[in-house]
Order: sequence, then structure tokens, then C-alpha cells
Amino acid sequence: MSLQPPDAAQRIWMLTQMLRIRTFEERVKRTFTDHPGVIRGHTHLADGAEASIVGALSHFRAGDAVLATYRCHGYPLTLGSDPGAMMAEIYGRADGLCKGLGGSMHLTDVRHGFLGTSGIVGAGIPHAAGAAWAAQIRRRGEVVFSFFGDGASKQGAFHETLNIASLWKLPVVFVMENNGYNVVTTTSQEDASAAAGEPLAVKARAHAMPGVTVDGTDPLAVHAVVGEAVERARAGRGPTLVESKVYRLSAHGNIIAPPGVPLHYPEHEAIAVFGKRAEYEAALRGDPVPRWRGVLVQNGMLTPAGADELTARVLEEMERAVSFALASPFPDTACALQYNYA
Amino acid sequence: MSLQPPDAAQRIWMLTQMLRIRTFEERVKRTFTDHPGVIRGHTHLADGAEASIVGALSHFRAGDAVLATYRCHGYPLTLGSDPGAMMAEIYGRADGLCKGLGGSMHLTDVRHGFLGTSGIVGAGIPHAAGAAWAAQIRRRGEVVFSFFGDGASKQGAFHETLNIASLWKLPVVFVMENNGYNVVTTTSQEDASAAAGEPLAVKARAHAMPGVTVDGTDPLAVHAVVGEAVERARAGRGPTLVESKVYRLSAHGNIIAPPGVPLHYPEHEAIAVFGKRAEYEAALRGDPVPRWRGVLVQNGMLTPAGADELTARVLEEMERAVSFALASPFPDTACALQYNYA
Amino acid sequence: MAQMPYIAAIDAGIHQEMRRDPAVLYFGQNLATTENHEFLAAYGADRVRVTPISETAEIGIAVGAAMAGLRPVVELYMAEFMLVAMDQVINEAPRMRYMSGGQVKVPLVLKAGYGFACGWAGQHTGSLAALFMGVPGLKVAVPATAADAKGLMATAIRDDNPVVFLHHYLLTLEQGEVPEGEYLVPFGKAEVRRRGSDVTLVATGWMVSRALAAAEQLAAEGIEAEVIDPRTVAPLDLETLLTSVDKTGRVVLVDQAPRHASVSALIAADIAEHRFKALRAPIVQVTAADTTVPYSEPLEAHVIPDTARIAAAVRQALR
Amino acid sequence: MAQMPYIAAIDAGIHQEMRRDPAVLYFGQNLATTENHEFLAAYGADRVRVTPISETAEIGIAVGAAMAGLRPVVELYMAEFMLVAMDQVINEAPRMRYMSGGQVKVPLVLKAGYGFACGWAGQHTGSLAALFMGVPGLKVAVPATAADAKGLMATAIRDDNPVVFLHHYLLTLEQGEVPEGEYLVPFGKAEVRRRGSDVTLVATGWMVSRALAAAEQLAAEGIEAEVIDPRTVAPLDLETLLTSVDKTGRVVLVDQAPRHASVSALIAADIAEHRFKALRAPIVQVTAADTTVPYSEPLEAHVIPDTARIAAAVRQALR
Ligand SMILES: Cc1ncc(C[n+]2csc(CCOP(=O)(O)OP(=O)(O)O)c2C)c(N)n1
Ligand SMILES: Cc1ncc(C[n+]2csc(CCOP(=O)(O)OP(=O)(O)O)c2C)c(N)n1
Ligand SMILES: [Mg+2]
Ligand SMILES: [Mg+2]
Repeated sequence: MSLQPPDAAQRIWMLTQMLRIRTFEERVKRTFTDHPGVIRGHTHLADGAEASIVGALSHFRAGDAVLATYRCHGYPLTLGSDPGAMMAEIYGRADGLCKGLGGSMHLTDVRHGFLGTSGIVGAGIPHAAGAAWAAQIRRRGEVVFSFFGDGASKQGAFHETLNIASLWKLPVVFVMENNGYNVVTTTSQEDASAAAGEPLAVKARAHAMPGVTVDGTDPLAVHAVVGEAVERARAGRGPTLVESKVYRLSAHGNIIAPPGVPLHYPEHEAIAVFGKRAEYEAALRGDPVPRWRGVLVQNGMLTPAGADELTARVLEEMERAVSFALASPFPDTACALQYNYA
Repeated sequence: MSLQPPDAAQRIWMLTQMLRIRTFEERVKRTFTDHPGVIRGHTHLADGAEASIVGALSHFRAGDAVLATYRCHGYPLTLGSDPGAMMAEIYGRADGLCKGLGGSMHLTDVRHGFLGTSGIVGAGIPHAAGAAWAAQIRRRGEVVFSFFGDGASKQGAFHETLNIASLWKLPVVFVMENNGYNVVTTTSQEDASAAAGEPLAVKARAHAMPGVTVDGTDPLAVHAVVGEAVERARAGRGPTLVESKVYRLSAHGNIIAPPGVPLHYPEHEAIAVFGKRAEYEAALRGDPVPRWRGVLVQNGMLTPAGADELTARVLEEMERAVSFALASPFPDTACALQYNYA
Repeated sequence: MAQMPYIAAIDAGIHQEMRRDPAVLYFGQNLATTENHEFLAAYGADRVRVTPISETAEIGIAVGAAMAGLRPVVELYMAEFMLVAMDQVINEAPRMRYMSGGQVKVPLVLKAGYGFACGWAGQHTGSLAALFMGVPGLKVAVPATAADAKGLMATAIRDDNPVVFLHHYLLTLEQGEVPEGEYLVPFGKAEVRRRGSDVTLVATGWMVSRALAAAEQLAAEGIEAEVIDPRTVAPLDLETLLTSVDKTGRVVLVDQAPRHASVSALIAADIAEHRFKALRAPIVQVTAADTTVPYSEPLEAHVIPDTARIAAAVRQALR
Repeated sequence: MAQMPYIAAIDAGIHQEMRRDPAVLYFGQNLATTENHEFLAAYGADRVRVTPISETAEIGIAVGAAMAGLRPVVELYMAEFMLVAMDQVINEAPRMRYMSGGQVKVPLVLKAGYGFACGWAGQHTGSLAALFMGVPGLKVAVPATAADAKGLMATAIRDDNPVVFLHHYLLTLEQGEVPEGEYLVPFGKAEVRRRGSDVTLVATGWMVSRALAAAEQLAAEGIEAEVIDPRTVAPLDLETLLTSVDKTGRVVLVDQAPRHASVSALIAADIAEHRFKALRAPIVQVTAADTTVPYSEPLEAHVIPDTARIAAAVRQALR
């Protein structure tokens, strides 16, 4: 792909992936009520960020790599991972993508270029730079996509890595999904740039790196901005920091509680903590998934019926994923001691 | 003090302190040859940075605090610490400033506002912010001076701290002594900003903080720039990053070697490693100590004889420090187990 | 006495000290982001602040604030998050006093949950006490009950040294009787949770309840286990442990960490050195399997010491 | 065989593997800053790079590069500098393979000096092996001789897992016979440095020489100590240790770290559990005093185990 705007097929591919992410995660969320106890620990949803994920990964080519955080369901789905294996992982089953050892926070699918995730904020950013060093040495024009949140830019790892990536001109694109929150802290409560009314992309200035802010709810805008960054990286001209502004439509994650307490998704922090219902409802109105569907229908790239059919197909796919995962057995306990060492 | 240029007495005070630092450290350096084995471990000299230290600390007031790194001889001398106790510390003696427990890298003199040092690059920067929080709560207009090197700005701790200090408007002045080197690495070999020809003060932009670059070999220039930063901090308007450009005139530190190998100061890395004798000699010609003496003499603030007398007095003071330290006994071994806990 | 969950008891301990001493600060991520936050409302923004996700700066700031006369309590949530700032925890906070020859003191509390073995998988379930236990200058508290949670937190805040306060996440909602009013639990005083004369069972945190459950099972078989909870592992109350060993001659230590990352190995070594004569059987350790903690429930359960394994180890020690 | 200092032997091990395998990278601070740097000249700027003072990024980059198929060796100089990046060392590198269900491997070497007790004072003299030893997924090598330095480094680079390679700074210039050509020392194989039947003396790194010196002193008294150097503490060759204990019935462990931060305590606990019957005396540990390391020479010497203390401990074990 290049800097040309995506053609119709690509635009429909974008909608398909966005729907798949949304629907997959709706099934994750519903699992807490439909099948209590089946999901353990902490899950984090990408709802609201689908356009950003898909717009960015529309530039993914075989040989590229993607690294991300605990909020990691969207990327492998877009890259082609099997949603059944993903759901089975989230359910801790033997057929899980990671054999039930990793869980929701640690999805990995090397076969599809999804190299790894870390549950520690900021920790995955240097991993991406390391993979980019490998790509730089291979000299095949491959790039690495590094996804992380706005909060992660407050970790030293972020700055240390940006400096090195810029200095070494590593082929990596840093995509900061700025969803305005770190759990229950707003960006301007924890970030001096935000508090001063500046975009977070300004952080790139400390590292002689281009920094761009983009509307992450618009897949075309993300496609364009990330496309330029990817081209720059493939050409050996170094990394870019892309601040993709999104709004997370669910709470940070399901509630955190010890065993016995049923897990569920609480209301979004904007409402539950800050009482800012209007903010949340505005975000809902801007929900990128129906919006992009609307754009495609309006532009005649998709009929309403075609869109409905796509939606139904995706729903069915994700229902199959749930059934597959539910039917998958627990791993053998012997598996618990495997894979500590290669 | 204020933003008015320093008066004659202050200018002579500056020269006095610069001479004291230089002479003290010449005695430290000479100890390796005059008294082999008396200094152990690693010492780091401030030669070349005297004007910066003194220009900055000319704004120190009782109640303020100073935190620094392993390269820490200059600050306590300027603040009024006893050079005998300092030398005794560097010699590991019972009369040492820190009872012989800390050594050259860890000078501390709370009575004179020198709150602490860390030998870990960047680690002292948040300590300074913490002390500044205490000052902010006290509401007496006190400030904290945080000194560190150019290399330290590559540690995550630097960025994490600058963000918080800016966000909270902490009364702290970050003085980065950019001496162009991290041991044997030049700034542009490790810093993307420097590699792109930008000043390191640009890092402040990532944190909505003013960043200023100043000629650290000119005590008046430093006095002016730090003075503004201090005033800003005292007024509750938050921190400033001051990049003070200096040139370290000695090697990074004495050689690193196990016991048995006599320690000494090797040639400066510019010559020994990079073969850039011209660079080093230019720096020597710009040596801030004789230059400032020259300025004072030229402006008639000091006669050559007066300057010579001052120099002689300082030399005598530092010779006394050496004698005192040499005469001081080793600490009692029981002391080794004290002070782990309060 | 009031009945309250462990987590509320920790808060009660912080409140007790914040009310008493204006030098106490409380800060960390994701707290005090609205004005009706309990601590913020009570003590104001000078003393209670939300921080960015910047553990190195958070803990480093605590060190500096402590050197400048304050008493910071840093909320870190999960113990693993300290790993990004480990230099501040083990090479700054506990060294500053020593290296200054006693000029400064560094009273601060690093409050962190640990051992959250309920599906939090490889990076969030660790039991890290042993990492801190051997660092001179540092103290380490590991409360197992609500009362200790309050009393040890208060003592931690009043202590003039850096303290790592490790609360067990699986105990969060455990109810317990907690003394009202000023309450302090001394550091370095183990608690005998159950008296017995056949074997000394040592456990901390969540493992205390499993050790007690095993002791009940064993009692039915006529085996009386003495269950000891050290409560602080630095300082460690070796005396109480050794006194018990003198009586029982047999020791089983339980730990949620893998063998060579466990507190129990460090205690076992001390007992082996100091009570060789009293021992009538090998010192047995019941630790987690040597593995990263798996996500899937049956696997997670498989690798962590349970009542059956503890009871079996006791029987082995008695054979 | 060639005579060379320990430090040169480490380099020889790196060279051996870099020549052999183009996937091996070597990078870190303050190296390769001019074109005539030995490794840069030999292997080029793709594979040899100077890094900024950014341990978190350096080690994190190593993790990512390893996951992408390379074999990074990170030069960290002093082990303490890893503390600012401890999350990468103990919660990233060794977890990635496991959490991915075996999809990735993370072959990397973290090369760091330790134990530099010659006036480097409180923050630069630590003996940190015990911090890493208990982390599943991680391996830890602690060479005590030039030959082992080469052979263990080569093995570390060839290993498909993250390895913390801890070389002792005080051994830097120690000469030793080093096999020429390809040389590998297996992990998990302790070396018996001296045969003896009266007591098993365990030591690593610099402490090996002090243990051997004590053994010589004791031999003059008719006491024959068997001195064992585990060489890697993860994996730990418990078998060799236990076999020796079966013979001697007495154990003295020497460690440069404070008691509860020591490898020796972890080993002592294993021996206590597995060789109770064979033991004829308490397991004695000779560790550093529980203190930050002081700067002043006589104090530093006072807190670190020396030959006299080791010999005295052996005599005690034989009493
Ligand atoms: C080093 C570290 N500190 C704290 C946490 C706890 N934590 C998990 S997610 C999160 C919020 C991260 O915010 P952001 O980077 O904006 O990502 P988002 O969740 O909004 O996508 C925090 C604080 C952690 N995982 N790691
Ligand atoms: C975290 C950490 N990494 C590495 C070191 C080793 N080290 C000591 S001083 C130094 C150079 C620091 O350079 P800079 O900050 O520019 O200060 P300068 O010495 O030039 O004054 C380095 C790398 C350290 N002490 N701490
Ligand atoms: Mg966010
Ligand atoms: Mg420098």
C-alpha cells in the first residue's frame, strides 16, 4: 500500500476488520454475564480504537511485526489470527493462541506478525525498537508497529526508546493511542503537555523525531498519517510518533477483584468517577464503527443490506469463536511447567 | 539575589569559589601521585564546570537544597562545606563529611543544604523533585537545585521527573551540565537532538517547561539564566531546564582498576580516544577559571596582586585540607554497621 | 474492635497516621482524581496527589521528599510495578542514610499488592518479598490479617526507614477484627497463629490461611502444627521461629514464590544454621513450582502451594 | 591453552560466537565510539553499537531483537545499572516465551560486572546474583576463572534463553589458562576446585579464591576442604553439591552478599532439605555483614568475608 487513498476493497476490508474487533470484544464482554467465571483476571477492550488499529495496520506487509500492550485483541484479529484460538486463550483453554498460558493480556501470534505484548506499561516500546533493529539489519524494508497508550508516554521507557530509535533511524512507527485516560486519570491530570493544552505528539520534539496527531476515529486519516510514517520507516528515514486520538468506549477493563467476586465491566470512568455523562455520550455518538459503516453506505461503496450481511457474517464468526473456546478443554497441568525455557 | 547583575563583591566571591573548587580538585588529582593508594574507587572532577556551579549557586539561599551526582565536589565547597572534612571523606577517614562511609561519589552536607548525591545516572533527579515538593508545601519560596549531566537526560528518570515537576509546578531548577561527553561517548553519538544539531534544552518541550541553553563557562551568563529560573520557581511558576554548556577538562574520572593497579587520571577522552587534540586545547584556552580572573582584573575589580593573593590563600586552604585529611584516622570498624537504619 | 476488610484496614492505618502527622504524604497513580476522593478531601492537595505512570519518578520523589523531612506513602498497586524503579527501591532509598554517614533519614512506605493469583498471569502475580528482604536499610512488612494490615501500615509510616509494605491481593476483601483507635503492630515480632508442638509451620500472607487449613486437617490426624506468621520479613523475628523449632524439632515453610525466589528458603537457611541440634527431620519447603505463573485456572492452581501439599509436607517431616 | 586475563577471556568468548553466528549483536554504553573499536571493526555497525545511558531501552531492545531472531549481548558494566531496568530483566525477558505458549524464544546475554569492593562504596559494589537466581526462565552464570569466563560466555550466547552473565570485577585482571579455539563450558555443571573429604566449601566468583586460600590454611591443620564453585547458579548443579555433602557431612557456604541477599542461603536451604541425614554439623554461612558497603578501606574489608572468617567457619563446622 502507499500514500494513495485506499480503494473500495480496502475500505470494505477496513469496515470488516473494525466490525470483527468490535464484535469479538462484545463477545468477550458478554462472557462475563453469559458464562460467569470463564474469564479470569483482567481484560481490556479496544472499543473506540478500531478505526485507529485498522487504519494503521492497513499498511502491514508480510515480514513486518506488531508489538502491543495488554489492550491487545484488535491487532491479531486484523492481522489474521483465528478468533477461536484467541477466545480460547482468553478462556484459558488448551486450544488458546498461547496454550492458555498467557491470557487476554498476552496474546501473541508470531505466524501472523504479532510478536508480543507486555502487561507492564511502556515495557513493550523498546521491544518494538529491538524488532526494528532486526528489520534494519535485514534490509528488506520491513517495519515494526509499536502500539501503546497515552499513559505509557509517562514511562521512562518511552523516552529512552524514542531517542535511540531516532538516533539509529530504526524502521518503527510508534502509534500512541491517546484515549484520554490512564484508567481513572485524565491525560491532563498526569501529563504536563496536555495540562498546557498541547498535543502529546509534542513529545517527539525531545527526540528530533516527527510527531503527528491524528483523529483516530477516522480510518482514512489514520491510514494517511501512518502511511507516511511507514513509508518513511521503510525508506530508512527513521521513526515517527503518531498520536492517534480515540475514546475508549468501555471502562478501562473489567473490575479487579479476588476470586469469588463475579467480574464484570463497570460503567466508563467518565461517568462513574467524573460524572461527565455528556463527554461519554458525545464519544458514543462519534463511535467509529457505525460512522465508518455510514460513510461507506453513503458513498455507495456498500448497500445497507450488504453492510447488514457483513455484520451478520462477523457476528456468526464470533459466535463460533465463543463456542469453539467453550468447547476447548483446559490444558493438561503438565503444560504449566513447559515453555519456561527454550 | 535577583536578576540584577552581581556586584563587585559577588563577582569576587564567584572567583573565590571557582578557585577553591579548582584547587581542591587539583589536590584530589595530585593525591593519586603524591599519596598513592590513599584515594580508592572512582573520583570525578568538576574542572571546567566551576563557572556553571558558582553562577548557579550564587542564587542559593538558606533553606534551599542542592542535589547532585557522583561529580559532586564543587557544590558543597560553594555552599560552605569544610574542605578538610570533604578531603577526609575522599580519603575514607573518620573525620570525613560522611564519616568515611560515602566517599567521593556521595558527598552530603545537610547543614549546608547539600542534601544528597547518587552515583546512579539520573537517579538524583527525582530526589530533587521530591525535595521541591517539600519546599512547595512549606511555602517559604525555597527552591531546589538539581545538577546532572547531559548523559543523564537519556535516563527515563529525567523525563518522568520533568513531566511531574512541570505538572505540579515544583520549585526546582534542573541544571544539566552538558560537557559534551558521557565518559567516552560524545553527546551526538547518544542523543538524537544533538545528532540533529539541536540543543539538549529542547527536551524541555516534551514537558511544557521552559528550556534554556547557556554558556556554562561564563559565570555571569549562568547567573542570569539560573537567576530567572530561580525567580520563576520561587514565585510558584514552576521548574526550568537549564542546559549549561561546559567542557570537562579532566578525563571522566580516574582509571577503573582492581586493587593493586595504581589509580591515576588518564588523558582526556577527546585526545586519548578520539585524537581530537585541537578540541581539547580550545577548551583549555577557554578555561573558565583564568578567564574569569582575567575579566575581573581587566575590569579593575581585582588587581593582579589581589588575585594572586586570593589564589595563594585558596591554595593554602586546600593544602590544609589535605594535611587534615591525611592526619585523620580511619573510622572504627564498628562504624561500618552503623547508619543502615535510623 | 471493628469488623472490616483487610483493604479498609490498610486505609485505616494510613488515616491514623495522616491525621496524626502532617508530614505524611499519600500519592500514586489513579487516586485522588476527583475532589471527593477520601484522602484528598481529608488532607488536601498538598499531601495527596495523583501521579503519572512514572514509578521511577514516584519513588524517587518519595526518597527526596523523605530526605527533606516528609513521610511519603506511595501507592504502587502491584509489586511488579516497582521493578521499573528497582534502583530507587534497593539502591537509593535504603542507601542514602548510610552513605551520608547518618545525616539524612529516608522514612517512606512503598505500598504494593502482590501474589494476585487469580488469572493475572505471568507479569502480575509475583510474590516478590525475597527481592527486598536482603537489602540492608530496607524493611519489609507482609500482613496476613486485617488487624496487622492496619497496625503494620501505621508502624511502617512511623518508622524512620524505607519500608516495603506488601499486602496480599487475594486477602483484599477478607474480613477481620481490627482494633479501633491508635493501633500499631511492632516490626520484627512474629505472630504464632496456632499453637502446636509437633511441627513448626511458617507462612506469610495468603499462605497463612492455607497453612492454618492444613493444620486443621492434620489435627484430625493427631498432628499439632504450630503456625507462625513472621509478619515482617525484615526485620525477621528469628527468635520466635527458633523457639518454636526448639519445641517441635520439625519445620515446614510455605511460600507462594518459586523456590529460589522465596522468603522461605532464606528462613530455612537460618534455621539450618542455628538449630541443627534441635532438628529431628529435614527442613521442608513448600513453594510454588519453578515457573512463570500460567493464566489458565487449573494450571495456576497446580503451581501454587495448596493445603494438600502443605499437609503432605508436614506428614513427610514427621515421618 | 593461552594465558590471558579474565576480562580478555570474556571478550574471547564473545568473539568466538560473533565470528560463528551473524545473529549475535554486541552493544552497550561507551563502547564502539570510534571506528577502531575491536568489535566494531570486526563485525560492523549493524551488529556493534554504542547506546545512550538507557538501560531500560537497551535491555528492552535486546528482548525485542531476540524475539525477532537475533542474539544480543548487552554490555551493562556494573550489575547495579540493571536495577533501573529490572522489569525488563525479570518480568519481560524471561516471561515472553512462557506467556506466548512457546512461540518466541528470547536468547540474550546481559553482561555485567559485580562485587567491585575496592572503594566503589554503597551503590556500585553489590553482589546481586540472588536477585536473578530464582526467576524461572532466566539463567545466571558467575564465572570465577578466565577459562570459565570464556566458556560460560560462549554458552550463554548460544543458549536460547536470557542469561545474566555476572563477571566479578575484582577478577578482571586475574590471569588464567584459557583453551584456544572453540570452547564452551556447560551450564549447570559445578566445578570441584579442590578435592577434600572433611567439609564442603561452596563459593562463587571472587570468593572462590578466598575459599581456596582458607582450604590451604586448613590443610596445614589437617582439615581437607572440598571447594566447589557452582559456576552457574541457575541452573544450579545441586547434584554435585549433594554428592560432596554425602562424603563430608559438613557444609560452609561463602558469599559476598549480605545474608538474606545471598546465593548461599538459597543453596543452604536446598541442602538442608535434601541432605538432612548426611549432615553432621550445622550448615554454616559466611556472608557479608548486613550493611551497605562502606567506602573506607578498613571498613570495607571488615564487612566482606575473608580467608580468616572462612577458615574459622570451617573449624566451627568441624567442632
Ligand atoms: C509500569 C506499570 N505501572 C502501572 C501499571 C498499571 N496499569 C495498567 S494499564 C494502566 C493504564 C495505562 O494507560 P494508557 O497507557 O493510557 O493505556 P490505556 O489503558 O488507556 O489504553 C496502568 C496504570 C502497569 N501495568 N505497569
Ligand atoms: C544507570 C547508570 N548507568 C550507567 C552508569 C555508569 N556511568 C557513570 S557516570 C556515566 C556518564 C554520565 O554522563 P553525564 O550524565 O553526561 O555526566 P558527566 O559524567 O559527563 O558529568 C556513566 C555512564 C551509572 N552510574 N548509572
Ligand atoms: Mg489511555
Ligand atoms: Mg557529560
